[in-house]
Amino acid sequence: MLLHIVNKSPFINNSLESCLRAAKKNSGVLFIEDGVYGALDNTAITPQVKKAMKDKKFFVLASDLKARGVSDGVIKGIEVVDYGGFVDLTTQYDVVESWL
Amino acid sequence: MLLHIVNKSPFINNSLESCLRAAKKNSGVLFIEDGVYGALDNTAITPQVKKAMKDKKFFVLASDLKARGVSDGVIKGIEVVDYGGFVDLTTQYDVVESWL
Amino acid sequence: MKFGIMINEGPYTHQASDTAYHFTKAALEKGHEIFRVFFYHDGVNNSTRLTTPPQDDRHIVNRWSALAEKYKLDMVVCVAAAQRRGIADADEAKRNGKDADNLAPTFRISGLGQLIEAGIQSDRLVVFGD
Amino acid sequence: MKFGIMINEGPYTHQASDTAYHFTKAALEKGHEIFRVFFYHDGVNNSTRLTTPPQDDRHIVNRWSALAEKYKLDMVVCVAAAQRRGIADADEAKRNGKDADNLAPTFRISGLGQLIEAGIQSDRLVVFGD
Amino acid sequence: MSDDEMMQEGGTIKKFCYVNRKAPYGTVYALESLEVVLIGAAFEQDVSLIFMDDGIYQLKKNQDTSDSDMKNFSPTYRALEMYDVEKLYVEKESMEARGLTEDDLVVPVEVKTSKEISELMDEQDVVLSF
Amino acid sequence: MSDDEMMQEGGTIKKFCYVNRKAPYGTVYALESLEVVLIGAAFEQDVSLIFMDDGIYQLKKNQDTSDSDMKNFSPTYRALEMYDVEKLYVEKESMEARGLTEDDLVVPVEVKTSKEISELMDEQDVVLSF
Repeated sequence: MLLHIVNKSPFINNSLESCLRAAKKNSGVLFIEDGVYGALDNTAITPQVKKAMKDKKFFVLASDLKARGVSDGVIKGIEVVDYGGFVDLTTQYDVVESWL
Repeated sequence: MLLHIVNKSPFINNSLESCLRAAKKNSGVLFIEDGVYGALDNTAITPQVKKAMKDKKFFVLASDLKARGVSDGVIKGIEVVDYGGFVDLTTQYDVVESWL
Repeated sequence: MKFGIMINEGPYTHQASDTAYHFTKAALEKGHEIFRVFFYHDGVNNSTRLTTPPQDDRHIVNRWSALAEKYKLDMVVCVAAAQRRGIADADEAKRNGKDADNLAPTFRISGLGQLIEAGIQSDRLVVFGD
Repeated sequence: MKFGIMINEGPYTHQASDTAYHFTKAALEKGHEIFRVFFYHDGVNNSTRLTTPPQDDRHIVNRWSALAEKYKLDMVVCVAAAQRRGIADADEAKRNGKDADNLAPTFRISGLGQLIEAGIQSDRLVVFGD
Repeated sequence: MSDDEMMQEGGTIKKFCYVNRKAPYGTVYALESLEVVLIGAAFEQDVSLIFMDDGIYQLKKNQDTSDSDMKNFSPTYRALEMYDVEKLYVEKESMEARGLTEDDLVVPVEVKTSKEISELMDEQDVVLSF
Repeated sequence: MSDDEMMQEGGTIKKFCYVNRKAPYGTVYALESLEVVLIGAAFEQDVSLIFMDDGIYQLKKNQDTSDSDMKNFSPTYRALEMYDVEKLYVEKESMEARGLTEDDLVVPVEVKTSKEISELMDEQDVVLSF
């Protein structure tokens, strides 16, 4: 099973959209860098992510949320991980795909 | 009056969309680099561009179309210019804004 | 007319430097004046003389240098952006305690004020980037 | 587990090199092995010793070098990508007729085969870029 | 040059507009754009800053890079006033798409619709976009 | 390592997948990605190429860089077969959004839906995305 990494803002770039189109049921999606804006509640993107959460597991990198001042706004159900957690995820899933 | 330059593919990046939101009536829009895909007919983006063509003038850089093998597909009414024409446009409009 | 040119991306990775080159050349050939070419962000990477592209590809750095020589262009590399990215002339290298420098001839390192000045003095400032 | 790390963007301009650094450090601290760190595309710009960032900012190149020394990391810079962007060690500089080189210690220049090998030999290849 | 330009203390005053469309930290554009604004302030031009798209995130409160080892430059926006850079505009549509309000931002801004932003852009002499 | 991996001539064979999502020429990723594929071919792995989003434009017929002074690398895709790189997949949804058909492409490809692409990605051992 794949871990998908999304590092682009979903407001600017289509990589989250493409990732969700190609991500299988039960795969993981990790938001890092400017991708963390995709993990936020009450945005124009939120409905797409909430829909995808029904059959995929979502994660977001804590330090990138904190740097951007958005730690408080994460959608309930998305797991916040630190770099150690990021490393663990890459071992728990079989393959890592970065949506650059 | 502004000349807006769009150099990003509209399939990937929102810069054309933002440009069109902020471009005044009668302003110019020039597609260069990967932006030239926005000048093509029969794509998912075409309707937005055709709508904007009603009150704005559109241009596209010839050599960037040619490099990408899409010279034949340009929407009718978009003017194809070479680098000399690009220079002329920047003199004909008062200010140049690049939507990076 | 008098143009200011700003280049914000490095060579090869983004097309910005190519487009800026062809634009600048076309403007000069039409008799326009180029007040200054200013390299900022990764654009500073256009100014290293250590570049060695494949034989069958364009040499972006040398191409700028040739244009600058032909038309006496003022090509300015932002010092702050250059320091972050490892671009240095002999003076900068000495000042920062480095054992080598890499700035190509025809480029000079200076401050951001040179960009603002280009904006003020030019009739048009055209920005090329990503 | 054994990790291969690929870095595709230069320092400061994109966060990729920062993220890769923190990931690599965290993996090492958890006892994982890093088979290789491979620098490609603009990622090669992480390996110049001429970088002098502002005093109040991180030094991305030196940070990689320190990590490499502590954990004996194999940090490989792609030769083709390096040539396009003006990154050279003493051998490369000599071979290309350059009067200077800029590769920082702890990095080595080699071919793309080293990336494929990292893909084959590592349990996970993690790519950081733009 | 447009009719709007005035002369003051022997120099030209132009309307400079900085359009900020990129998020902070993921790329360096926001930080290096701010450096241009600060240097530009010394030239006593008529400066406006527009924040649209992800550029609005540059002004988000509570930025904290202590776990990222990057430079937190958000306090600098609060210092702009001291440099007489006081015209900060935020696009309403971009703010709404992100679920943000003026209360979320580190500085007072004027919220403008796309249409108002387009009028504002059209009055400028120089537009620098990042 | 997954159960799918086999041993041949004493070496591991892994399923390598290159995901190409970027247009040619605007950035160097397409060209440098192709260089990885060509070098990788010598390692005799099980290679698949996926083209989706703007990556499909890499395969567009009639590319002609004679006015751009850039290297036209599109003929190389036709040479991939000689390197035993024969599994080229194109995402149907991306092709349709661009109004393209298989006839527009320089090489024969297999068109797959997003769902089929996702199955294919899930079978891989190493995914390199550009």
